[in-house]
Amino acid sequence: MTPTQEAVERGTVDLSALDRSWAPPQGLLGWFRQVNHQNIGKRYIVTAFIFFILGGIEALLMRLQLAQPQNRLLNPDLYNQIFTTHGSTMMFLFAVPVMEGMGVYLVPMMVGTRNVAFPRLNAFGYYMYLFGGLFLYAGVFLHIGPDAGWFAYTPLSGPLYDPGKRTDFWAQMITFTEMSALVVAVELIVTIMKMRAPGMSLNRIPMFVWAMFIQSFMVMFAMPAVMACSGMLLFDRSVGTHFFNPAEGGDPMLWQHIFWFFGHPEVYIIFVPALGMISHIVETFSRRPILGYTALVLSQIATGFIGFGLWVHHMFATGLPQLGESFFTAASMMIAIPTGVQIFCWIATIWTGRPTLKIPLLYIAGFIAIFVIGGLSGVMIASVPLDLQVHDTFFIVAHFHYVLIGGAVFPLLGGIYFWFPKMTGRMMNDAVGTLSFWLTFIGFNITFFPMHILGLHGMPRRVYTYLPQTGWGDLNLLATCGAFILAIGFIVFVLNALSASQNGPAAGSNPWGSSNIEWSTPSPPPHYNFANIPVIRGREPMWTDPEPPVVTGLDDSRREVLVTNTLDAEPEHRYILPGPTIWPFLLAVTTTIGFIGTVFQMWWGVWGAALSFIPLVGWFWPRERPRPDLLESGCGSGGIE
Amino acid sequence: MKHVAAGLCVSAALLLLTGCKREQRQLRAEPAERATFAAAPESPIVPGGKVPVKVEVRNPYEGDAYAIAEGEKLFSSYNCGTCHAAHGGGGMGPPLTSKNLTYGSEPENIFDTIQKGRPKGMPAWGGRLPEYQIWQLVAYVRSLSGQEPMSATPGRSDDIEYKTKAQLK
Amino acid sequence: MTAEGNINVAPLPTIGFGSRAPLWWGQVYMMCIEGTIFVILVASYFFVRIGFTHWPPPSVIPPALGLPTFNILLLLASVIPMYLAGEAALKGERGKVIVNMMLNIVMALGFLFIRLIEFNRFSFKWTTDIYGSFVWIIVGLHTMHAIADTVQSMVVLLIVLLKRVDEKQLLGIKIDGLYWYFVVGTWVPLYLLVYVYPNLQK
Amino acid sequence: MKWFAGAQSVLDPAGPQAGRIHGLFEVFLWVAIIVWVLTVGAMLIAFWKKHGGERHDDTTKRVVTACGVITVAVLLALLVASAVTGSAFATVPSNNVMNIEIRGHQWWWEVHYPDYIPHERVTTANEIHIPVGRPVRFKLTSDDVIHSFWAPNLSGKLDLFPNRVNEAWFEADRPGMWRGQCAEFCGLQHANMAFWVIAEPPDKFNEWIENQRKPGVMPSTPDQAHGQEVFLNGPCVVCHTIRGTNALASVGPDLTHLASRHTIAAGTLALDRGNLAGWVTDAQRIKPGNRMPPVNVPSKDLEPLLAYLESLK
Repeated sequence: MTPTQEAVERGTVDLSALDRSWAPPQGLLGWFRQVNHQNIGKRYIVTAFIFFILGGIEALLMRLQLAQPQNRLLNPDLYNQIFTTHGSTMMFLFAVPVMEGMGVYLVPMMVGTRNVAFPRLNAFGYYMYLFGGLFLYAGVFLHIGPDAGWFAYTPLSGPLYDPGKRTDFWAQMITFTEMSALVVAVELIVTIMKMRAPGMSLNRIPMFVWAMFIQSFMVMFAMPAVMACSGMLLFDRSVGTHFFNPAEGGDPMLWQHIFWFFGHPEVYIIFVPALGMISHIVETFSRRPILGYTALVLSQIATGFIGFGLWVHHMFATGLPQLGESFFTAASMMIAIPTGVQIFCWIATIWTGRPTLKIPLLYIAGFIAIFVIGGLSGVMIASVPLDLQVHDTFFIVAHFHYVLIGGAVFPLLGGIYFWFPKMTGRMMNDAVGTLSFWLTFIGFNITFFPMHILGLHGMPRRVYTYLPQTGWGDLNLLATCGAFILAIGFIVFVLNALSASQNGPAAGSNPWGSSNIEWSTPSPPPHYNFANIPVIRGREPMWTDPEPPVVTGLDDSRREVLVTNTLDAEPEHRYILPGPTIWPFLLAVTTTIGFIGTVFQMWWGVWGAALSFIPLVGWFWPRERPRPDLLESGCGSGGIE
Repeated sequence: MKHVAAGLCVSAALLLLTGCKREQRQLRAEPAERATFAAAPESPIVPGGKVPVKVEVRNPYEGDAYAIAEGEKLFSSYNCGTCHAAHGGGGMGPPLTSKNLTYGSEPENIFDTIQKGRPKGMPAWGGRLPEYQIWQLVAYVRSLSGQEPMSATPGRSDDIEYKTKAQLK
Repeated sequence: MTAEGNINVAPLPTIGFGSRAPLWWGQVYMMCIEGTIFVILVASYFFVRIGFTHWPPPSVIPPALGLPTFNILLLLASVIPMYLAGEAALKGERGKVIVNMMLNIVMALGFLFIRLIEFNRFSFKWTTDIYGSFVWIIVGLHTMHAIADTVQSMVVLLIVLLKRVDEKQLLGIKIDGLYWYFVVGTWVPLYLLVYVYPNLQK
Repeated sequence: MKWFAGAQSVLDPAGPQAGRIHGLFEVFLWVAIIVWVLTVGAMLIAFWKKHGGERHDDTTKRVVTACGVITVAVLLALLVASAVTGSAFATVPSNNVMNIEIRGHQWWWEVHYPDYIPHERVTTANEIHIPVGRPVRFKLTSDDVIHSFWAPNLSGKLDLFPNRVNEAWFEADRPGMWRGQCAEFCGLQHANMAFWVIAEPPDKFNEWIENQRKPGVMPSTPDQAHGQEVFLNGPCVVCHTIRGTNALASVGPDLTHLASRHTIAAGTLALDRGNLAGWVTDAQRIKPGNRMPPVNVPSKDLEPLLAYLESLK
């Protein structure tokens, strides 16, 4: 059905047709066939928060164990499994996936298109993430939880010192989650490059989109490292290769280098998207365009680059040559510069704007207060002599919780509060929101600030107990109390979100009076995001250009989107996206069978691959009506090239 | 999310079958296993052949990955390697990598061999080692000849003694 | 809603080729990822190699050059039919597509067969020492890629044979070719590393 | 074991390295406090100042740029300070150095004093005696996994790797007892892998080392003699050495001068008869997973055994 010429001119569309072609399938089977970025994105976020709760429970158990000296609540074996699982969960199953979830949900809407570039890959990525997480936790509940720390240094994680399948489960979980991270990275990059609404040239891209763009590139070059080394570890443990075996010329340092080459960028992979959210929240509630857009973008890019240049500062205590160390000290301090610039820009924006202290902005205030402490303790441990004293102590534990919770979780909660109306069409409760913020903020500082002092008083990290004579008892008890306040704060937030999603007051399309186009579509957005793809004519379209011209002539009867060019987002061609399909799910299942099998017997890799062949063919088998004209005349493509 | 729950149950069940026994880590041996063991009868010496008499003695650590690893550490700590060579390759003493050892390869036979000693140089460790450590050694020795489950046996050792980088250079 | 400034995209084609196609970019980035894995393996190889005075360790004999050299030539040659197939696809010449794809697949299978012989001829296993571990993982990983893309080519060919092809498959042929170029391209430096370098060291 | 809060602290330096690092820390700390106050202060003002009026974005941008420049300058200064401190004790002083070799085990520290002729080579465990005012060079290596050697009051930490020797050195500038602990997660009993550094005036140190060089004392009472019997015929000899007897194994700590130490079980328990008894009979209750098996000593033999062990001054 092609709309009439005059309809096309006026941009009126057949909404029912649009709805028919974009509606996700319903029912249980339908759930497994959905490929809309809204559904997948929400799934990522919800699943990530479930893992966040599990990781939180583990954290509370650890705090209880340490609440008093020589506590016998957990035995050392259990404690080691719990802190390893806590770290791995928070890094691999919460922080990265939740940021990807926000990206998958928001990016297509923010760049003004109807889905991500590769919807089926997107679904596949989610299932891989889900199965990886379930796999790890199946192990944990069966007493096969990893117990070598979340960076699993060899030889402690090697075949002799960590017998059984614990570390294999951990390493394979990494393969799962990194696979999902990588496919999300690729599809987001392509979406941002090729599917922006007409007129959204590079200098008009929203800050969060920039952040996800940079983050995705970091994922692309960091994650392969961890996949490589976890794979090598698996081979060492199961088929007897010697990558990390000093006896045969391997080297434990090799593990540390490769792992931290991933591990340090990982921190910024988590942190950069948060920076993007902050910019939107600050802009909206200061009610003025963000100050220093270019500076912010450039500092984020700089962060992305420098992030790869300082992994060695995790290894100062291994006895590396002096010169190398001082180089990495310099690099590690350098990374403070772009971050500082961004904080200055935000404060300046608030300063020169007309700020209203709504709750998202409250979270950003909390972010600045906490994150600056984390950043400054980061500058301390960038210095080799200081690091040699506090490395692997509770000072470090305090530092990275200030950076990660302060730097990523606070903005994330603010961001969720901010985009919640868009996702659900309802507002969260402000009074409860304020309560949860203060509980979280106070609880957080009571929990983690004392840890600085504990570290300076010599308490190493990853100890399951300590002697009463050390005098560490009181501060540990304090931290434990704080941990519970913090937990209550998070619970209140979750309850607030749950109740609001059921019976919160309805939100208009743009409750905060924000500036970006995702606020031009109704809340919650229709499956197709926009009835008409808007044409972008400024950086704050909702403020400068509320009634923009639109793109017309996209075929409503199928999942058609517009592909534009990278620099200036000028229309290039229409592009038909695949609809609902079961194959990504089936492929994830067969891959999972292969992966889990290889933990016990390497040949399962082959069986898994063979099994995966079927869903792969199903995936790539053409579904659109064949075009007889093409291969005879060749006009279909001749016209394009 | 009931499908998710279902998925969890399935994988859990699956892993229970493979997981539990292999993954036990008994940090504190039962009092019974601390005393040295003296019940297994002297087995007739049948060179090469298997032992006809089977006594019902089970190795509590059969297929226990942690015990096998502990056994490997004890093997090098107690210098078993000086006669049997590192990883039981065989030297002054017989190799332990064969499926039929001179004095029998059943757990109880190996236990006897370690505990009571054998002619031509195998010392009796009975008075020296607690029972559970001998059983750990038994588990390790059997793993050398692939008589312990693959999934419980490490792919290789992390032993750094027997071949150093210097020798590789 | 105002009409002026509206952009009517109805006249635009429903497919783009080369750098216009999202799929093309997707493939490029996937190749970046796999490339990074290879780079990290090679970097680790040299990181470990620094610890040795003699490389490969005296205990191992480096693999002979003859067969692998023939094999890499075969691999390089297989690029030609792949390229022709792509061109034919753009021109819409179904026959040529089929012939060239078949030719490419045959060469790929030949390559894989010889690769199998190479594996059997290695004088060391991955368990021998660190050198063996690295050679096996590098060659193994590359073989995996080669197999994957050969299978992909077969599927594409199957589709061309069985179905009246539409634009997506034309693109598919190009993408498949792109990936094959990657498989070939990565092998050149890896070949130098695995086969030539150790022989130079001797 | 007395209350030792502060005996394992970065903030109470007892040697030149720790002293300089502590000084550096205070510099960083003050910078951090100032920066934090300024930033958060600016933010608060930004929230609660009177808003409105026309904006001067260009002036604001200049201010932001200025802040950026200041940041760079401050970081540069800190970088220099850190580099200077680092290089100050990068090289081991050449003259009058004492050598100590430390070998990390799961989960205890083996200590050698190689400067003495081989057959009197001093070997002890979990307790490092050093003379005040004399630099000590440590050769660190590990027997199994990675450990990290850290005595905060004296100096920063350095890792112990299998198959590799790392060199560290420090010096105590006043007599005293300081505690150190393994700082790299090394498995089940990582938490209970501590050691004591005991700095003494040179003469007292020499006294100590002279005593350590002697073989273990012979039993002086029939009770102790019986204890020695039990020791030498029991499982103990499989792992432990007492020089002067035929117990020569090196799996566990050298017990030649056990009674001269302050703690057992790697700084976990004070050395007294009760703890010793508990450790000998059921070490797994105290440090689950450690390598000391529980030993069933008949009650009639236990007391003599303990008496003998306690006599090993």
